[in-house]
Amino acid sequence: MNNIYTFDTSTLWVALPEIFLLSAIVVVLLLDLFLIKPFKQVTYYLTQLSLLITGILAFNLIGEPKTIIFGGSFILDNMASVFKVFMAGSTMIALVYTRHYLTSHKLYRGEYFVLVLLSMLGMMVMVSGYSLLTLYMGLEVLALSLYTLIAIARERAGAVEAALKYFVLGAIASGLLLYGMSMIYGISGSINISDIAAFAANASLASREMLILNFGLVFLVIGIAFKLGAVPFHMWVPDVYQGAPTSVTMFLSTVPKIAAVAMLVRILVDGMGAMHAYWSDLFIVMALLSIALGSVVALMQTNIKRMLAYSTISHIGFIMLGFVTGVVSGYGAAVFYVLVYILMSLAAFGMIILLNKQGFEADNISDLKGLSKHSPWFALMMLVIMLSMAGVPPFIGFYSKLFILQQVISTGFVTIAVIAVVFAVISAYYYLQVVKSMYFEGSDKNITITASMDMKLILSINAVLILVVGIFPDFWMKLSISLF
Amino acid sequence: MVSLSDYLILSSIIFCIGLAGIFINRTNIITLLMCVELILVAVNTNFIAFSHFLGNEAGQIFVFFILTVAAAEVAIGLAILTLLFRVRGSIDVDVTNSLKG
Amino acid sequence: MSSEQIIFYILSFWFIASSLAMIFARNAAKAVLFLVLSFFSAASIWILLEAEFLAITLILVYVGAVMVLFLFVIKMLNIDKSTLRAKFAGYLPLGLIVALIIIAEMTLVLGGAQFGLEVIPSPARHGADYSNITVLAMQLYTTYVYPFELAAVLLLIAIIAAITLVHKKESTHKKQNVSEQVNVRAKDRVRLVTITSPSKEKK
Amino acid sequence: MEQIYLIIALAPLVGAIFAGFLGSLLGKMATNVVTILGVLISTILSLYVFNHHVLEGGDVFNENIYTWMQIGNLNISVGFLIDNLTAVMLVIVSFVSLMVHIYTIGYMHDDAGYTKFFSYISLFTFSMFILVMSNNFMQLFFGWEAVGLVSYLLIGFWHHKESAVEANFKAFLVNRVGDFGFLLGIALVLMYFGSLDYVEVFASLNNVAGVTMLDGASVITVICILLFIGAMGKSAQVPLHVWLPGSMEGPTPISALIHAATMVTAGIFMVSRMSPMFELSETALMVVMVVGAITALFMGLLGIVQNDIKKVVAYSTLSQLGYMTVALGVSAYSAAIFHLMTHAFFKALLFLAAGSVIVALHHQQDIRKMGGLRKKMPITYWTALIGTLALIGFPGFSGFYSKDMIIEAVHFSSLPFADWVYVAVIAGVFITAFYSLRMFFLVFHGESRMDEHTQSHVKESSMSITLPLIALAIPSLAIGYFTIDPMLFNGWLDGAITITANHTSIASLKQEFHGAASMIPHALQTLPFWMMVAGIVSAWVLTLYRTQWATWIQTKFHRTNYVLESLYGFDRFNDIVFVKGVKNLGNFLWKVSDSGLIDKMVVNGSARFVGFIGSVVRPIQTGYVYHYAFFMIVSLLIILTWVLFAGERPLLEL
Amino acid sequence: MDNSLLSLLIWLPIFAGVLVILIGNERANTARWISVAVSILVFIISLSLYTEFDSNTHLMQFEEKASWISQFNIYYHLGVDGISMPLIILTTFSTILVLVAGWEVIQTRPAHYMAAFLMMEGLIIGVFASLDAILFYVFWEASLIPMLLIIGVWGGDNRVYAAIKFFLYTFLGSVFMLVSLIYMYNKGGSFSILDMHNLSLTAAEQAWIFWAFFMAFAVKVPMFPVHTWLPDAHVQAPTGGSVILAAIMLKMGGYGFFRFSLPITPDASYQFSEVVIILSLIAIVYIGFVALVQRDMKKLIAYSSISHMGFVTLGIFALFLAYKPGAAEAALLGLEGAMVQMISHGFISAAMFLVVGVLYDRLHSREISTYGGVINSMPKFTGFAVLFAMANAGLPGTSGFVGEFMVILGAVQANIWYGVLAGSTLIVGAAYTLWMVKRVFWGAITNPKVETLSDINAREFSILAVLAVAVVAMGLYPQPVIDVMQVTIEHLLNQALTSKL
Repeated sequence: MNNIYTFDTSTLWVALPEIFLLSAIVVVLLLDLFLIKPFKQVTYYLTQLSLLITGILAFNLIGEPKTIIFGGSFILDNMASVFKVFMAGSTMIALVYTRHYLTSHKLYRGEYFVLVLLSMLGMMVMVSGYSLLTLYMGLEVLALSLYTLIAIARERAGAVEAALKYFVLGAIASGLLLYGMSMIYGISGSINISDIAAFAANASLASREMLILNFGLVFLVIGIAFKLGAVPFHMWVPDVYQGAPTSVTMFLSTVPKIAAVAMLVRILVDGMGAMHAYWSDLFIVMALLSIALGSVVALMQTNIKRMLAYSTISHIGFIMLGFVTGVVSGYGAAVFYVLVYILMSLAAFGMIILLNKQGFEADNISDLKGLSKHSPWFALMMLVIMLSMAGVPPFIGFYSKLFILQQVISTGFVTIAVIAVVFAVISAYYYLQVVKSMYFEGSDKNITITASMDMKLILSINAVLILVVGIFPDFWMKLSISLF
Repeated sequence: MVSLSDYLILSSIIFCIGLAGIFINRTNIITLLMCVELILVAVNTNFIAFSHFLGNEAGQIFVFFILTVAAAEVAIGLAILTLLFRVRGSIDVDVTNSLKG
Repeated sequence: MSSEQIIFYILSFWFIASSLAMIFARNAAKAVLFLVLSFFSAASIWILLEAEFLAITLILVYVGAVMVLFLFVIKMLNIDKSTLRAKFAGYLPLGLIVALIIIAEMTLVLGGAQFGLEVIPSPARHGADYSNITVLAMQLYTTYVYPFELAAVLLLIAIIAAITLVHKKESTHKKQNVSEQVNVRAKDRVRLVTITSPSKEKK
Repeated sequence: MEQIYLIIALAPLVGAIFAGFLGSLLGKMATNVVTILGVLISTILSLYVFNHHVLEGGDVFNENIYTWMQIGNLNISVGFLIDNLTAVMLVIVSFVSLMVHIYTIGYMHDDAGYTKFFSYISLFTFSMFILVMSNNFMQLFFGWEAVGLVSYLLIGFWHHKESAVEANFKAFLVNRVGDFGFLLGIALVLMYFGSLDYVEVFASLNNVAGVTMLDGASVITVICILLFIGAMGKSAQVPLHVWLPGSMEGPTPISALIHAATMVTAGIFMVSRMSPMFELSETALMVVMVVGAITALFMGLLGIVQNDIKKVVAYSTLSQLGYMTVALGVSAYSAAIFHLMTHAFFKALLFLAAGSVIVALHHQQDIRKMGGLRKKMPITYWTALIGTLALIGFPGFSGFYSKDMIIEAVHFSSLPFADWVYVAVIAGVFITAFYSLRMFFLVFHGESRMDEHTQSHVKESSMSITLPLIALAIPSLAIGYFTIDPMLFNGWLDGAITITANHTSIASLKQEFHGAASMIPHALQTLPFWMMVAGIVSAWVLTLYRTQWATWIQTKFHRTNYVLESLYGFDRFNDIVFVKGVKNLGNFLWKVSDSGLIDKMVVNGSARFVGFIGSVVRPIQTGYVYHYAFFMIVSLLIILTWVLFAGERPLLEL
Repeated sequence: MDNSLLSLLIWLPIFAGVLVILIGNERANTARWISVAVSILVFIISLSLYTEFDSNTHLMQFEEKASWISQFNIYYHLGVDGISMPLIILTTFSTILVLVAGWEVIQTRPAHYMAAFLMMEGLIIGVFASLDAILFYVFWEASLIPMLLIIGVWGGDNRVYAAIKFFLYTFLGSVFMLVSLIYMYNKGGSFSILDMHNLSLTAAEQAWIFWAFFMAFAVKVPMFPVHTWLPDAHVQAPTGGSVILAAIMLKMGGYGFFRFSLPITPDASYQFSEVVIILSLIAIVYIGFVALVQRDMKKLIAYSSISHMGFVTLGIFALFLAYKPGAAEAALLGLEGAMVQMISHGFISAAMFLVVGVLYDRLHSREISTYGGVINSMPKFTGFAVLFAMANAGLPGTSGFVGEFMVILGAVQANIWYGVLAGSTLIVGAAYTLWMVKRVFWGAITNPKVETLSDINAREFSILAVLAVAVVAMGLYPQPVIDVMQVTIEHLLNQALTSKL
């Protein structure tokens, strides 16, 4: 019996990015304790360096054959590696914006960076998780770090309230997810995705196994939907986006979506792929509800963060549509959409941060008034971002929608595509509100941009990418499909 | 003999009590945290029952980790709660609705 | 009805009853104590299921540590005063209905047809030589070493979080900054201001 | 020859462009030299062409200049069809135009828009040439509208006058109503004949003759009536006549050239040109005849109550156009053209004479404030007398021959209602004589009713004004006598006009005709002559002999007078029905339908609806965490129930 | 010319636009000179499309093809035929006018203004030159962006409403087109427009696709009842914006019918042709009446644009009823009339909006009642105005006549009553145009400010003169324009008449 329980250290290199990151976290954490004030910036640079190296390590693993280690808990495949690279990259960009925010809001603390790294670790675990347990653990690592990050602006009632809501609802969602996992475990007898996949593939229709699998599936889908922020499990999204410090909102709205999608892929596609017909029905409903509610309610918002929250819900709906298709290229479309969404969302929140002044959140749409006069370049960038989010060509947001729609239509869901595009038009209205504020309305307030050069540079590159990738999207589309 | 079904139904009842507790309870947030604990215990019971009937320890291992996570969660939850008390002077659920719409 | 069943039903009753008592308790401290009672019942049921290690852990970790933490916070924040639930009655029936329907549906799914003894017979009891702890430990440090490490990370996060969020730094007391005092220069202390008299300016 | 035709058409255009763009730079002298030269060249060449075609019997010229448009097998070109009809028209147009050009030098001498005016009238001449020389419908329509444009510009020439601006707008619009029919007619021609070229259309008339459309209406009839609607607009037939009196707001030379001599006769010309087609439809001919008769009679009646010198002439123009139309209706196309020609001369003469008076009296146009001008303006007096006599058809004058022929042709017609029309045209003679002489007497005879200041300044107009008067008086006097024979009976227009055998008016006339000279004694025994005499006498009585009788008649027959003075209520009708009605309709469509229903309700309404949904959904996000939890759990319940019991594959059955 | 002529036409103005933005508003004059120079250069280059055009073939010319998004077989595929080539030249032509017209009028952010128009020029040329559906769609939508900003930034008081309405309206219309394009891609495996022409579709599919296209194109044209964005957009837009909107952007809708609806869904087009015709006739008549009572000059012209564009759709869809075997002339008259009408309307509406712009620049009012007797102080200008008004009223000898004439001739052959209703524009069109002319230009001066007006300067004169020449030349000799499109349209007619079922 003992020989079953083995731990083969020779395969550890597969988890090198995670191992490195964890070590780096410890180093950063300890170092930060001993840094005196003038050198506090070192934490930031060290964090960036850690992420960079993590990214490089992950990048090096691209192309490695699919490997499963740690007793089936950990998988290395192209999707995992590519996602990790993207997460590292996105987090780095996010941190560039974050630094500016933290200094201007007196939130600059070493723990912040440690927590970001920890959540990064959690996401990497999720991306590579191949058992229900690791996925859950990764999820919790991520979630607990995020709760803390949100509450880190502890003098702000809004932030604390947001953290609390996220925490309570997140805990419930975890509970539901776990309940589902227990059912899946109970019927299949395993918590490994590969075993579950095999079991689900063999379960016959209308059998007891099918019933329980489905029963568990409902809870799993809900847990995942919560993480994604899909309607009707979206309630936390607007409150948290609005309440959290902008830098955290930016982080929270971007990178974890990759992890959530990865978890979705691991559980539903890899594990329950055989039951696609069952969960895709749920996805259709939730996706359309998300698109609709996200578009319609966002119209009413005056707070740009809250508006972007609803817009995120709407985007999530599109991402879910990609999974409705049940074909590899559809999943690819969803992944492409996620990557595009992250690029846009980073830039959008980056713009909000850019406009921050000392201790003042420029998070009302009206705060953007007259931006095009004072800073035409960044107004143009924001225009690009907003129109891209609205799905107007030639920006990247259009291609992601195109890809999803093409897949949805090719699977025969023309009606769904039509509903989706109608709401896309409705959603264009609130993006235009931002454009309106920037371009069509004057302001006596003088908007001065105090951000540092690196922030401006990265933000510009970020926004320009939205256009450039929009003009040459081919590579990214192909890459997204190749992950499956 | 007690069937697996009995255990599962028991845990489902506890699970639902936990769920119901969350939304019928607005005295204070600490009760919400306790309800979450209840939910987790229900899930744990599920895992253990399955583990027992399947003769497979993975379920128990899972429970082990859930307990760990829950403990960590409680720590953070209570920390946030304390913060809330500091900024609001109360932890009534009813007053925490500055973010809405 | 076997003795096992009788024990199970009694424990279940206690479990459910104390859980209900917890959610209906008006006093937070009392709720915690009811939860402790629930945990005891749960632990007992787990022992019925031969998960001795986890049952003990539940008592030790939860009742011994987590619940005490709860009580501590309640007392610290002085929030055990029962607050009246203004709209309690309004939500109760709806909540109960929803909960009951979910229970009913779950019962339908999880009922005897799927998990009855005919479908899954009760496994044979382990012998006296069986060590639940050993078995779990063997797996924990081999197959599940990865989540185990993650559990460590998780606890680390909990520590960082608790400190970051709750720990107050400067606000409570003043302290000297020696290096600042040593490195101080005269011009840091005294600022010379040229004051132009208004009468001069007027000309 | 093609070059000659081109030069005829383009010479005035060159003049117009020159005057229009460079006139203000070069000054008045250069402007009128260039434009007059242009028209003079055209006139001379027209005479040459006339000689070539009409007198020497040259071949009909029909060639395209350039392809305007070629679609599939359909060719629409700009080209010339020069036959005798065209040649006659060319001469009339160019001659009158030349006269008016010369006259304008004096008449517009002090006007600020002197060069512009020359540019316009030259442009008009060009357009009229294009119209008459056209060999296809498209070009005809082009000329048709182009003369309309110039007419519009010239009526509103004194643009500071509100009434002038009102009149030109009205003129254009009413003409457009006619053009609407005309264009539809052209479209039908294309549809049924497959071509817009006259010759090709006429060649395939027989193929279309029996075809019907729209539940049995003959295609030819429909086309003819539609084309005639165009003619009604341009030639101011009732009820599309309302613009012509208003057009008198323009300077007098324009009234002479455009609104008397040439443009308004375009309709007559067009119907004559289309004679092969009209001949095939009795119905259409009858409509033409009746409309003409109504115009001739009732518009003449209106002339009686007018006091504006130009308005009187204008109504007489309407009436005379009615005569021509009647002639067309009874298939006496040549008589119509003949009357067109004589009318062009004497009516231009009358207008120019009126203009001469107006200038002399410092733009006083009210005949009640004139009188006794015979002595002071002898040339004007005598020429006006010639014009008036020609107009009323005094034997020997040109108008006599043409009008008499028309009356006789009606007499011989076998169309339904021809008897009534005959009565109408006879009555018309009396009326014409009456109002013409009334005006003549009031202006030139009797006591002067002018104020002192004006009276002292009245003198004969300058050379440039009197010269054209004289030049026009000569043909007014004599051209009828010399051309009646060749024009009506001896083949000047033969090649251009087709008359089917069953329409015998002209043939019967020919039998009756024994030379121009013999018509005069013969006329003395006919009713029209005595009607005319009666008209003259009554005019004399009422204006010179017993002026109080006129007042008595006015009060006694005040209702009739009211009807006449209100111009039969056409204007008021149009004002209420068309102007106000259309405005109300437009406002309704705009305010209620367009911006109310479509824009506010549907478009903005759907936007508001979305917003409304948003505002309804939004409060679900209450901010209370237990609501969120409740929402989640209810959603769980719904999903669970749906998955278990509903959906496509229910897992459990209750 | 080498093979990348079309690319040059598209990208030169776009990059020039970027350059002009970089030059910035501070160096406005440099920006102006560069913009105008580039636009003239682009126009000259575009003329070589005409000179080197082979009008004897319906095949695409000046083709360029390169793989773009291989995932969907999307190509960067450009080419022109007799339908798109004249529209491209119209675009390059109008842009010069607009840029020159905005020379001194636009004082706020002049460089951005110029840049927006340059970029829009490139994008619109892209629309007309695209042979790949997605490329087409990208240009189609992208061209909304500069227009959105032009209206929103440089527009009138209610510009925000108008700009957003414009954007959303057209955006809503076109997303359905996108769905149907994707549908056809999924069916045929190609986004090439030419492949779509040959794609066989069932009757039901055609009907859905037809209406999807219809949504996109009808909004753009705009057809009744989806026209209400136009008056708002036109009224609020700055002069240049109105000009481009009327002269070119509306044509994109008509072009869409030519390029997509007829060849791709011939049977559905046939089936629903009467519906479209009736909507067109409503546009012609109903909108004519609405135009009549407008008090705002721009709104009047905007409505008249709708009415005139009704002829385009009428001409296109009358073909099915007008066509008789062996005699294609009637159908061709309608189709080519529609094309001619589009080009002519491009000149005339541009001219009319510029005329209003000239007045607006001076008195800052678009209300008809503000004016009266303008001829007294601005005789030269009035000359142009009256000419363009006459062209707008469809006077023969101007380009306005040609298209209407052809379409009416075609429509009568489809159904006499169509012709009657369409022909009523002769009256109504003249009524609203000349009534406005009467109230604005003729008469005595009532508003003392009108007296102080100065006549058009050399810059304004030259713009209007160029347009006047174009309007008259095309009216007198339309054959060159028709020559270019003849073969293409005949081919299109065949496509439209060949059932796919």
